[in-house]
Amino acid sequence: MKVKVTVNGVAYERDVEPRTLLAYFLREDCGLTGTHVGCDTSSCGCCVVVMDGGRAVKSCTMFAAQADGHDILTVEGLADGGKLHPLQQGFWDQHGLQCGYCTPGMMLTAYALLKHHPTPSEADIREGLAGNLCRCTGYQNIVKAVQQAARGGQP
Amino acid sequence: MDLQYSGEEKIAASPATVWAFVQDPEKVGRCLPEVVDVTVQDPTHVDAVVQVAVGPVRGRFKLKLELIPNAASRRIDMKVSGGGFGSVVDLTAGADVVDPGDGATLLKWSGQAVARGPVAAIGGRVLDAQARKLIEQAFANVRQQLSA
Amino acid sequence: MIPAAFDYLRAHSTDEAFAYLQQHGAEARVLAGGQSLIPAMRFRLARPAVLVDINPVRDLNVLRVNGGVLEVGAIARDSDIERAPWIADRRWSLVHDVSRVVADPVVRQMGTVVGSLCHNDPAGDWTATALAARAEVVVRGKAGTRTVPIDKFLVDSFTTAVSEGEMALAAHFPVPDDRTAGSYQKVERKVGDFATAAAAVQLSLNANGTIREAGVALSAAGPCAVRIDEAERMLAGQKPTAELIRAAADAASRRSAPQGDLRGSVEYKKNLAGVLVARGLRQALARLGVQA
Amino acid sequence: MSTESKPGGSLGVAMKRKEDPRFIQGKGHYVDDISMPGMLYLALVRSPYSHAEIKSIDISEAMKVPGVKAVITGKDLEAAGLGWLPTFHGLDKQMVLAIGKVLFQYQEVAAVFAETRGAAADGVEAVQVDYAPLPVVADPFASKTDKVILRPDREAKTNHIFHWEVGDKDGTARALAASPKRISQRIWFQRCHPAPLEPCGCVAYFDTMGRLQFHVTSQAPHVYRTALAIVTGIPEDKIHVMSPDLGGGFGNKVPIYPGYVCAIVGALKIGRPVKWIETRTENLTSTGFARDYHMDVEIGATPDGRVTALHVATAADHGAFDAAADPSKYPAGMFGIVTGSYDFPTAHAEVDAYFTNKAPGGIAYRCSFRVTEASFAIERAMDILADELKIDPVELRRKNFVRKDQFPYPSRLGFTYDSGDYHKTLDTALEALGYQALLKEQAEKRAKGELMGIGFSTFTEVVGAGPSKHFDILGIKMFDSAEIRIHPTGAGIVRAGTKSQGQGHETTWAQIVGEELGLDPQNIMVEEGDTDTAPYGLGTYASRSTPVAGAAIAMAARRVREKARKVAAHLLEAGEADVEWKDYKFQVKGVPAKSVTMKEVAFAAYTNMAQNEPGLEATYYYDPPNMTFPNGTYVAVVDVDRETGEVKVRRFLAVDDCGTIINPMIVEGQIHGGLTEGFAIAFMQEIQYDSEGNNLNTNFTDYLVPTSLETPHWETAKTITPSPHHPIGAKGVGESPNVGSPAAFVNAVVDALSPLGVRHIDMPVTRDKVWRAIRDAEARKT
Repeated sequence: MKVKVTVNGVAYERDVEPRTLLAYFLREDCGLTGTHVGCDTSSCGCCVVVMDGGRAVKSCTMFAAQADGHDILTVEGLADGGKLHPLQQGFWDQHGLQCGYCTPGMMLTAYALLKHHPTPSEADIREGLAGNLCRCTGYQNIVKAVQQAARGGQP
Repeated sequence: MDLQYSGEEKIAASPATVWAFVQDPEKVGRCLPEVVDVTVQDPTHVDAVVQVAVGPVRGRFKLKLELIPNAASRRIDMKVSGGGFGSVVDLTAGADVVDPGDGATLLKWSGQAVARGPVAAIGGRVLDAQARKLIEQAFANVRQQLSA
Repeated sequence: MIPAAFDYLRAHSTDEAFAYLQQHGAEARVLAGGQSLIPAMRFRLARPAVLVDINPVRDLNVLRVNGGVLEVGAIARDSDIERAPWIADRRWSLVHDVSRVVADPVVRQMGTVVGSLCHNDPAGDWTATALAARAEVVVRGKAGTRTVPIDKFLVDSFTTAVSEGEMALAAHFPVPDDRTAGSYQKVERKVGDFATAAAAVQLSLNANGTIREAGVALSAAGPCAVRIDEAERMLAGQKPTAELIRAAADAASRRSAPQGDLRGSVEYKKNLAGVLVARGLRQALARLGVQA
Repeated sequence: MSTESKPGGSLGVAMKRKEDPRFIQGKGHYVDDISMPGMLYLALVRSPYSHAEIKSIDISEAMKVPGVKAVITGKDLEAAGLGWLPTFHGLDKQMVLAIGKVLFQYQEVAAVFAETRGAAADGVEAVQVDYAPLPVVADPFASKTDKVILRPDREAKTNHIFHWEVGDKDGTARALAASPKRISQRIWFQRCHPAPLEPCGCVAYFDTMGRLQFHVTSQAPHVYRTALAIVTGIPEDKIHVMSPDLGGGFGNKVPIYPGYVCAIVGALKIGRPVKWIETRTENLTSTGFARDYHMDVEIGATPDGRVTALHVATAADHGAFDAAADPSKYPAGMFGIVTGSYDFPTAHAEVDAYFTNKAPGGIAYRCSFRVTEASFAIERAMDILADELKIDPVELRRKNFVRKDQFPYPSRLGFTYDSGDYHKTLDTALEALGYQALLKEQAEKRAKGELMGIGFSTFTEVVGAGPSKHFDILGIKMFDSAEIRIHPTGAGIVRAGTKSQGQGHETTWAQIVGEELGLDPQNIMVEEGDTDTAPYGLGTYASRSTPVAGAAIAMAARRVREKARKVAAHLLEAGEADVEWKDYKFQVKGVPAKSVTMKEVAFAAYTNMAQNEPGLEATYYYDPPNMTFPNGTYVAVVDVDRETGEVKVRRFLAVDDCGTIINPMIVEGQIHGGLTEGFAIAFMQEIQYDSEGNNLNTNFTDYLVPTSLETPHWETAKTITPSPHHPIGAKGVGESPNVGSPAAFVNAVVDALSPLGVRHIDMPVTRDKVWRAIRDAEARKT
């Protein structure tokens, strides 16, 4: 079936099987491999992208067909030209990543969180990120990264 | 993951009729709930396709049924195995054909399901409901077909 | 894992969705949030031949107080409730509590309340909440649209009053009066896990401080969420006291019939059911300014 | 701590990581990101039974599935001489695809190659396998009876794999018998799984030159190349292994898995690239698990708390094949570290390993080769001894610590601890914790019937495998290597034989070179994981990267410096002997003003080198003289909810001593990550099999990874006791937090419940276990 999705401002029109999951559509049909897949039970959140500007979704638990006509933001769309997004700067400054596999999903979940909750407390951030798993950092520096981004991006 | 059930059916037919019925692979195969196709392989083996519809679990599942009659004790044992995609469900059920002496028959049954593979891991709770329903409904269908 | 193949039908109106469902019957499943259905499809446990996507249906995306009920449309998301401006009002405290502990914060942005009720998982959070809040579900069938009280709607594990070819349109939560508060107490091994045990409680007080009406329900305590009638009867008309709370909690514990599994043994879960009902009652009363 | 990188003095700088820019912009390069024209997808048919004969495999239906190109089974591989592979340490062999029978649930049975992921999955479902179930052996104790022989293919017809022991058997038995006080406890370290967020996978294809191009999630790419050459017969020059960015490893990406071999065979047979990426369920159920050690621990002591003897007897569950990735002379890994930080007069440790109908493996999850099991056993047992003697567990530890003056300390079980100051690390922790105030608070709480616990773990680890006289894998000694080349403008590149999975080597290796050569680490590129370019190395696991490859980098840099000295002498018009390296530049002795920087020397090495050999590079293969012995004091403070059995970790303090620190920010990140794994193991994680051999924890719904909400806040601190034999005094730290923390968590819970008479709870410490321990204890009291 035909699917037309705007990803990071670019329109992608592809012919896919209905069963194509959005995560694989982004990775293989659009060539945007920044969105990762880490589990098969919608648990880990590596696949989170942001739909229509403010809704974080697990793209492994959604069919590409459902994204037809919608806007998707992936990690590749976070930076504005050469300038890093405050979240990207925060994760780098605060050592909020080690292997980098959960980082795209973590940043996009935080992106949606900050859209709805611009000045979150540590508890708000820990609760807001509880749908994203990380095996390397133990979350402490990720929380500091999101706090830095919420403060306007200064370390 | 194994799950046990038991029950009883009062059937308005003679024990001899019931005993003959439960040994017939075609007839027993037809008693499976939502059965879509029955293919008898030999006097004690029958393949059946059932339409499953419990919550998210939808679709057709192929089942292999083996009948093990024991004339001396008038007990019929059944082995039902089926599955797909690396999962296997083994149901064992048995029924005693009891003659209460009033011309009718009492079918005292018990069943056990053992699930293996992803279906056990994910569908554990779904499976319990479905396995119980499968066995209960099958014995109820035996009663219905014999009393009609 | 990749689901089995299926045909995808996109509905732009309720009528169109209903027509598809009538046409395909048992072969079809409604796709709203998909947060329980799609994982089951990825494991090929669920292999529907047809998916009817109702996300584009605008008039199902409704969340408003209307005629004495909170109308929650079929594609209103858990997170819509969690972020609703009116949710902080104590009358909605039960619904607010549950909207923050269902699944995880990302799944809640797609998962729907009506979808959760139709899925009717034995450990579902919205089903117990709907019982305690005495909600109803609007179902459209061949004979037209009917409203089904939640007690009648929940039939057995993963089975509800919605039969093949039919479709749930909305859930209606009666708007509680201003002497009402509730609490949702859930124990889970980690965020995103099914409940080990959970209790939904809602209390409405009379002017003199006695309990006008009580809603008490348990999740993960049987084939599906269960109302604890005995506890509700005990509480009704009474002045809330510590002994009354303990008695209601014990009634819940007795009624709880959980399965032993990785999350805990039967005896642990039965005891926990009582503990959570007691904590829920105490929190609801605290929210009403009553210490018991 | 300074965070600016600068030429020279880059050691100890909390420099921001050089590898982050690609990861934060979604430009990381992981195996699954690779796609090639004509690439096929491989999916594996797996057994739902844990022990069953394979009567038949019918692939006819599968071959009719649209998109399916080929299906291969064990028989096909056997015909190609690839039916069985030697396991890691070469003492057993493992089926690639099941032949004749399956030995664990989810074992690989057939390989389906198809045009798309969907078609591959459809193909897997269409393969009909007829199984005849066999009796199941579900644990080592059943296995020990040899009633059911699992591996008739082996010469010895028994399930017993090996007996290993170390120490003084008779002396220890005598000392235990003579000890006035004695405790003994069965401690089971449950089977768990490292579960890196990126599952394992590979892309294999043969290029036009007939070379195998093999992208794979490997922590030891060179070892893969050699092992594949030996096993497949493909000449080692015709194998190119590339391990790209890895999404975590934790030991899971050390073994060579059947999926890799099937991908290679498929690529060869079909002549198209093949991609295999496992699902989370396949990762948890079939790849390298960890632990599963049933340990019976006995300690003898004097009434006033002086330990006299230690005996540990272990039954180890190795699963269906002995694929534990230990160095070949160490079937029980470094379990001899079980005397820990304590000066035992005599000790004896023994391990008996058995086959069971479970997945193979055992060495993984930040374990330093069984150090996690040994450390948990001794730290848990010391608390039980303290309880028996009614002595404060802190005092019992302090009294028995190896003293600073005893280093290098010859342990009774065969190690020579390089350095340590255990009393200082402990005191640092007690002070930062406010231990006395906590004890006071605990007493007040206990009076009110509230359950508060304080748990200690004062562990000593052994890492940095290892000296060539003891350590090899497949015969290859466990050295590591570095090759440094400095370019004319003073930038440079260092290649190492290790492979980071998130530990930040692209930053820390550059910092070592920057420190040794007075160059800016920002301009030292680091490259690992490509066997065509990187010098031969044994890879990254068991906290060996810094102790072994880090040393190789320092030594290679010093070789570069010696070569540079010749060019500097020429520039300074001085004799070589009169030129010294001081304050990060070459100076004429006694005339500091007359000096040249390394940048200047580098340029001259290509432009004005006089009679010296042009260029500026060196390679070093470092054979460590000894292992390294990091230590730490960890303390957990918990509150227990009597009604729900929930344990809330209110505080956790980790004081680590890992010798010289290259980048404090990166070390702290390793500690946070390891503590979170220790927390998960202590309270949540287990790979459980029922009596039928069914795996009950096959995905992230039942194998629990803690989220940001459950994970405690971590307090960290450090003491620094450099390793005397390491070029920069570094000991390695990656595994310390996972080694040391589970005991602190469990000791804290048992401490909280000790007023009720509870003395031990096996991990994972679930709410159900805690609730029942409280209820049973109260029932005993009435």
